[in-house]
Amino acid sequence: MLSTASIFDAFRAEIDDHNDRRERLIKASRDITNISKKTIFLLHRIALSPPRDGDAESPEVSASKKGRANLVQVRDMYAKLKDDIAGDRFWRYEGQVSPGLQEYIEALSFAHFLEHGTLITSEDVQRTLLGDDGQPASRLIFPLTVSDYLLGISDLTGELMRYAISSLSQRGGRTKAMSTLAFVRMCKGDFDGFTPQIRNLSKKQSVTTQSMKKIEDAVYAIVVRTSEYDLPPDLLDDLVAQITSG
Amino acid sequence: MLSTASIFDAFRAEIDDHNDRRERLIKASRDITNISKKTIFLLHRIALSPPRDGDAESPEVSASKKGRANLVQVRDMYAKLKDDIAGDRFWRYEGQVSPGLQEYIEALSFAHFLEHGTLITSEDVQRTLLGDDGQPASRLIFPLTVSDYLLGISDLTGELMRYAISSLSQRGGRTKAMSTLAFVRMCKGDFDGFTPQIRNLSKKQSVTTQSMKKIEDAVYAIVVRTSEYDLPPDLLDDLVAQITSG
Amino acid sequence: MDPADLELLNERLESESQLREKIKEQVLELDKKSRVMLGHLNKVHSIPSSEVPNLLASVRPVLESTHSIHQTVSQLVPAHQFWRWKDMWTNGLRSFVFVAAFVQFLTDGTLLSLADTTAQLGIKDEWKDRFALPVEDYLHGLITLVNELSRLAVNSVTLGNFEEPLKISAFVKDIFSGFTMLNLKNDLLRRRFDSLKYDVKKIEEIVYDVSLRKLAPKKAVSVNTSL
Amino acid sequence: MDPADLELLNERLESESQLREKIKEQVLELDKKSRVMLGHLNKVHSIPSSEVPNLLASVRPVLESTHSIHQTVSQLVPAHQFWRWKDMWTNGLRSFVFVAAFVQFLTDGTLLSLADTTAQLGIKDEWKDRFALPVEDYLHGLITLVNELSRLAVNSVTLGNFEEPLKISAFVKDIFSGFTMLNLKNDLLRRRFDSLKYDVKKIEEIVYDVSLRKLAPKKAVSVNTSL
Amino acid sequence: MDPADLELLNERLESESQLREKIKEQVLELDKKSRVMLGHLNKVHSIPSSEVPNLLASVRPVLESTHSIHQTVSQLVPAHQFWRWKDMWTNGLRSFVFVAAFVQFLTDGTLLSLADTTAQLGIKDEWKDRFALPVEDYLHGLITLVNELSRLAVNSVTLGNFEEPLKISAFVKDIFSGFTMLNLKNDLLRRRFDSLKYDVKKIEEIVYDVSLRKLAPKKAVSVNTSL
Amino acid sequence: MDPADLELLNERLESESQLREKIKEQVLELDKKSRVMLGHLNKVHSIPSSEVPNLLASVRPVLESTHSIHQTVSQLVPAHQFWRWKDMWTNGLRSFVFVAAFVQFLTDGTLLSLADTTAQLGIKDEWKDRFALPVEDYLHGLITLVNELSRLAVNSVTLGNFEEPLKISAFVKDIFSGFTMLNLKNDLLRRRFDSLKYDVKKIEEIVYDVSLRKLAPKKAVSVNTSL
Amino acid sequence: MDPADLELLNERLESESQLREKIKEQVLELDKKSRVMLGHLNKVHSIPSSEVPNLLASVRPVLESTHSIHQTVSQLVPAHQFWRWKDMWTNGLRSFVFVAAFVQFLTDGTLLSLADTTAQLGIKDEWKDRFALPVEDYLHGLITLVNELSRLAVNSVTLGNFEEPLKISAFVKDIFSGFTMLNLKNDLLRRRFDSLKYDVKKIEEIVYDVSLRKLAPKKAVSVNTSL
Amino acid sequence: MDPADLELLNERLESESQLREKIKEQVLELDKKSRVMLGHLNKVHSIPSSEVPNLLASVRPVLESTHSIHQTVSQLVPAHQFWRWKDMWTNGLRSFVFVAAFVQFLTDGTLLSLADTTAQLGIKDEWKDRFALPVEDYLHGLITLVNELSRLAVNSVTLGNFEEPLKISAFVKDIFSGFTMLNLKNDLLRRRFDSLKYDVKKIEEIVYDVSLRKLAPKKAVSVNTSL
Ligand SMILES: [Mn+2]
Ligand SMILES: [Mn+2]
Repeated sequence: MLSTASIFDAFRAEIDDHNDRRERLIKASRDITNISKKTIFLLHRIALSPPRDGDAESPEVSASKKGRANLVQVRDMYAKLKDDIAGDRFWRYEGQVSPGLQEYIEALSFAHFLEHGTLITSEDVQRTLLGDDGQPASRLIFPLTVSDYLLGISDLTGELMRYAISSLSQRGGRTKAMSTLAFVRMCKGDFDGFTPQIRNLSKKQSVTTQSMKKIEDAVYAIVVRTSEYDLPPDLLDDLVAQITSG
Repeated sequence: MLSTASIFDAFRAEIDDHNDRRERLIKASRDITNISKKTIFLLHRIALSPPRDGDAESPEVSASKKGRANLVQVRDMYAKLKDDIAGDRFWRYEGQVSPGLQEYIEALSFAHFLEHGTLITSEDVQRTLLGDDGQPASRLIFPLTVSDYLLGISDLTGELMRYAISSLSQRGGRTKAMSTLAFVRMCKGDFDGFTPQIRNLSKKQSVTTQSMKKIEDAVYAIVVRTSEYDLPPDLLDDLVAQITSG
Repeated sequence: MDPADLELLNERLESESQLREKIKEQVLELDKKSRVMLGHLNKVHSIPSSEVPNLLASVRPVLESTHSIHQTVSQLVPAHQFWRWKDMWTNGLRSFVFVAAFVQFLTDGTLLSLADTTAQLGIKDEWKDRFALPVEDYLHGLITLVNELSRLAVNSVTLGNFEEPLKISAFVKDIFSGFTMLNLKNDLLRRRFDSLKYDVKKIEEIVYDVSLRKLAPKKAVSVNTSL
Repeated sequence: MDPADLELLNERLESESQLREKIKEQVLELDKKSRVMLGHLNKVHSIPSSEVPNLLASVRPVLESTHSIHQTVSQLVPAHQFWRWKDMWTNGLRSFVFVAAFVQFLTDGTLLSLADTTAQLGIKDEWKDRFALPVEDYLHGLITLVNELSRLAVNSVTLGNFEEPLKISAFVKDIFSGFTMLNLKNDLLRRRFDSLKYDVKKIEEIVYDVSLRKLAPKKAVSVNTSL
Repeated sequence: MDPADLELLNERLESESQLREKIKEQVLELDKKSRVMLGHLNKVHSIPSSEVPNLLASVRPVLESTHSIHQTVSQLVPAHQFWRWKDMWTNGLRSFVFVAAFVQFLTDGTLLSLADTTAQLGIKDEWKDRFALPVEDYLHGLITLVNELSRLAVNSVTLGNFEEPLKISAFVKDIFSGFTMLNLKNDLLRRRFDSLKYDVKKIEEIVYDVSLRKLAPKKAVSVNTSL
Repeated sequence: MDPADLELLNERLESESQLREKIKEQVLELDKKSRVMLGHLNKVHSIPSSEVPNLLASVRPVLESTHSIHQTVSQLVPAHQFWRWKDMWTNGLRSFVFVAAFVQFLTDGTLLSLADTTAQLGIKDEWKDRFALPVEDYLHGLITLVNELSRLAVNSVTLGNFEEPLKISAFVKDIFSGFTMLNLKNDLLRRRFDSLKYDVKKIEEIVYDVSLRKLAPKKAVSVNTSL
Repeated sequence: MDPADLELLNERLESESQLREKIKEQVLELDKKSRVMLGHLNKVHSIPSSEVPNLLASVRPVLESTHSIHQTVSQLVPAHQFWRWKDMWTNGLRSFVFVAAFVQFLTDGTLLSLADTTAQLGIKDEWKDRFALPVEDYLHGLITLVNELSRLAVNSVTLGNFEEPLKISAFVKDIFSGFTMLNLKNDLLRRRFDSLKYDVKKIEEIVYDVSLRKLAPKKAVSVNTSL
Repeated sequence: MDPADLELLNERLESESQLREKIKEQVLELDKKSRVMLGHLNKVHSIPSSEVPNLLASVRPVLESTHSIHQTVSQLVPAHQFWRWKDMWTNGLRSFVFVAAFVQFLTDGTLLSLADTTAQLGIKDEWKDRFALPVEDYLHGLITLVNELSRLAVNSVTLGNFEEPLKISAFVKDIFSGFTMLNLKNDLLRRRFDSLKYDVKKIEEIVYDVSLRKLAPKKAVSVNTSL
């Protein structure tokens, strides 16, 4: 029969193992959050830069490409952590993994929006989290939960609000802002149905509502401004551009 | 003349540098906290183990030695971080460094108490934070602040309470508990004078007061128990030991 | 939102929500069994030791009847999702650990190991990514056991059984020293471990009272302490 | 507590506390100068542009008079302890950055660089571990400048100066695109940067109004936009 | 404890607990309907006014379908216990009030009275000790309506409808002055009423923008300003 | 807003507000009586048991004098609105339950049933939609009683009455096992029930102290332990 | 406790509690009057300027009727205890300051001084240790006035009165520059003063809108811009 | 703004701000003395009762030295403004009340009355509109005293003084029953009074321990229990 001491020695090893893994995942999650946040700034930066003549791609598309390239780092980090989050461990450490994962989804969905103007599907997000050979389900590093997907996407609306407001001072900004507004309204509407089932989503929905109202107010201001003149908005933009650029 | 873009590029580099350093220090602080916490458990474990015949040292002294040996890891970690916390950087990142540092001081002072029964001086703590050659001030990895010293020591009283209560079920536990009580009362009294100057100390002092009262209550219970018999306490202990050990 | 994706997400949430309801039903069953066993075992504080075997005989079948609930739950939980759902039954499971370990102690004075507890609760190793007994819950059950034993030490003296506290004392000290081996975070387990110290102290006081009044028969003591 | 240590700690705290009082005195001076300059500059919203040079002439000596306070503070702060004490004067320093940059803009329409701001505030590089102008505070000062310029764009139109908004627009867009280069945390600076977008938008609206009403003389515009 | 008494106590607790579950089910239904209607009505911010009648046509049947839920709840609640259980459905009921009042405003620009709201929600006077619409909840619904109308004023301008803000302004000012005559306690309702001031101010600013630029037909403006 | 409707709303709000004031007055009376009785009963901890009957004689009339307050409240509360207003007097009512049950225990050692408590407080069944004693409040009163009895067990030993703790122990264990059979929700009542364990344990320790020192008459102990 | 001492303590506590009730009654009166006057003045946003004198005529008697409440309160408050009780009526008093200053502005466009406000509210200097108007409350009233004037500037343009914003702009800028000279602590007053900047900015934008469109008579604009 | 009026406002604000600084200085002194005395009195828990008189002798002069601070404050505070400034020193004053009452109890076991406390703190009746000891603060000091005495009861037993708890018990019960007769509002004082029950219970348990084991001289016990 084992002594109590040796039995508890085994427990200690198991508890230490768990705590160490938890720490590793917390640190990795911070790193993933940082890479994702930097990517989001990068996306804003490139997408807002004036299109240069001769560029084959729009600033949005080239932002999206560079952003996605950046985010491959995150995938690699998850691949390296695979042992710590595989199988039933994912759910054990979900609380440690989620913050970084949601920030990653925010960045990824922003890149997707810039290129396609649509919402990235959960399947597409899951596809970025496959093992090296990019093969189906059996190669999942971990399964994407509905909750992480929706909460990550929820944060996207805040970035879109910033993007829309910043665009307004640019040529063609009104069109961009209107389509972004439509997108954010769609997010708000579609996500409302999920609020009872997803914890914390309703808090994020009220941030989304705020963002939506901010875009609405900004678009309103532009409409009011142009309504005073009897010319189509695009023509007005051109006129102003002519005058201010001498 | 530099373009705004290139000027802000430099700013970006500086801000990124700062954020990265901050992250490094937060992670290191978590590691230091973990090592210190584990050391505290180690100290309790060895100090409470029954003394074995033939051991030259008391359990307390051997706990202290092993604990201190463990804590050398922390010193090495600080030495490695030296560039990130040297000079005026220490104060810039104090908020990130303090949590780990205070936990380290808690562990170190516990080890010191077990060996010497006294409070480690701030100078002794500072001495453990010297560069490789162990030379004076010029070799400091960073200067120990009064606040970190006092707040770290403040947490010690909680561990001493646990130590005293656990000891009570052992032979000679009453004496240990009484001397620990005297020590905790001294801490409480001496630290009261510092509360106006040290932020958060008064919150910790109320935890210390709780710990002190817990030891007082436990010692009271023993005194009441032995008062019923007309024999000196030590003799009573011996009698009980004789009976229960068959 | 992509309509196909919207439907997919809704389906997943719907099935999770149904699963939750199904597990909840089992957990209510589980809690009922736990209340029944705790109700029975509470009597141990007021009956003479001679009646304890009968009491245990009434508890054991209930304990065994939990196996089928565990099995049902293990079939409900999808592969790898043990940690997702376990909060739902953690309280019940911890009290089963306590019951099993208490029954064992009252039967032969020994400590039920983690492996034996798992076996007694009918938890199969092959379910491990769907239903298992984690170390943490086992430890919680042991702490509840020590809490209860400090109460039993008091009441057994009241009932005139002066050997029991000595037996309890040796048993509890052994568990306590096991706990000192662990590196705990500042969590519930650590706080409950801190409270354990008071139980050990209380039991010591009873041993002290009993010993000094020379009420403990020499032999009983020596038999016990050899455990 | 070791009596020697107790005395040592007390001495250190005492001297820190005295130092705090001394710095506080300087900070009060600093805040007073800041209030005076802000009071003066507030008039820029209601005077014709011809009177601006006189206004600036009254602000510049006050700005220079801050040098000696900065010097005093730099001598009070112990080596390496810049970051320990800087919270005390951060607000004042940020408003000095704003004042210096506003004066520069009003003088020649250019952006005052970090290096030039440091120079204009009389902050010496050799004090760097005791008193310096961090990037963050410089950036805060610039954001305050943009806030103020959106107000100035409005009021200059009211005063019949239709060139000013165009000048301001080009200047502010340049600063704004600088800010987009930065990776900010979710802190005050990011929130203030978010608010900057609204200033840029407001100024755009004024440019729009003015342009479409063809109030801006062709030449003024072309001179300005070449900056 | 007397077994009969104990059984009585347990029966009462048990039946309350079952009742709670049954009401909860209905409340989930109620919340679902509320979400559906809010989802529909949310489109009013992005469609031309010509499509509004169709939108309302899709909402009305859902609103009517709540009658049967209200009836079910009124049958579940034991006599006299309206105030015991009402917290469970208060949120849902308030949003129904909002929906009904919003539909009415969009239909003919009038304010739905308390009596008409009760009728539209199919709440029968004979249920009054089991299910009713308290004044407080009616008022909460109206405040939500005003919050929504300030958003609608913004978006209708964006959609090129410059008369809508004038209509909204008159309607909201009427509600606002009604509220100022009510003797509200210092509670949530009072705090939400205080927030109405911001909505009124925002709507006034929109009317200002429209009037200043002479965007709305003359007549609409004068009608409004005569209030 | 329609003036008639507005007036209606205001009348309702106004009359509710006046009703609240009137009930408040009665509640102040109720609290005063509660303070008086608690003050009297507090003396039970320091008087010999022979003086208890006199003490109870001074409490009973006060208890009876609450009938008229209950009647007044029952007349103030509008039909069906019991659950709307009851929070206002819940605290007072719970302490009356405690007083009635304590008096009963001190008189003959029995437990006052829910029906008897209702009768003793002069609460009429015919008021049930305006004023009643809900199960929950009765149970809260019993828990307060157990809290107080653990204190009485301590003090009766101090006063040399060694039988009282045995009597209390039997009584409290009976209540405790009654509570374990109730299906309590996760609310305040459940939390307070959890705290009962500490009182039971404390009382068991007192019985232990008394038994160990053979202070109680043999018979009393054996009666107790047979429970 | 010494019975005489106990009685003394209780008397003091009791009389304070009664005094509080009596003052509360007056404060309710005071709040009612405040609501009435705010209700009246709210109409200023929707009536032509020609009707303003009549509106003011309806407010003035209410304002005068507050004198007697102030007198009553001043008689209730014990000598020297002004600062003990003033929190109870601070909100009401501040809104009276606002009303008086608003009426004055609407009458002749001037700012009501502290002394004149005190006189208009019928507060006697001889009550100073029982009832007075502190500087702080006067300043709070002025800030509320500025908040309201930014709303009035918006609405007067809507009503076609383009001179009003210019008048308001000059008046508000004067108050604003007065506040900048005050040495305010870091409290609520300071925070509300910071918010004044937004009102000033808003008013400037209205003046901009009016100027840009050349809606105001030339003279009015130049008067304004010379400030 | 009228320059004279502005100057007046600023002067008043300025002088209040200076007064605050001056009072703050005195309060720091006051807190220092409070810390010194609490530090001394804390030793009472670890010294034999024979040394208590010496300890008290060291505290009394410090207590007397507070008179001059009180006098200084009473001269700083303007006539009638006691209630305006008292929050600044309330904490210090309450701990002085505690110190005075604790010294008195340790000296002769009696309770210091409100009048005697006022006298011992050197507070003159003629300052009453500038500096006084309100009932509330006296009562707070007494509650702190009871908190401390429950700790002293524990520690005096540890030091072998078994009579002290009996003395403390009688004293504390007297204060407790005094408090139950006071009409306290639902504020901090009421909440702290509720916490007194725990102290009373703890002291009762100590008296129980001592009585059960017959550790105190017979007479002491009977004196106590007759209360
Ligand atoms: Mn984001
Ligand atoms: Mn610790």
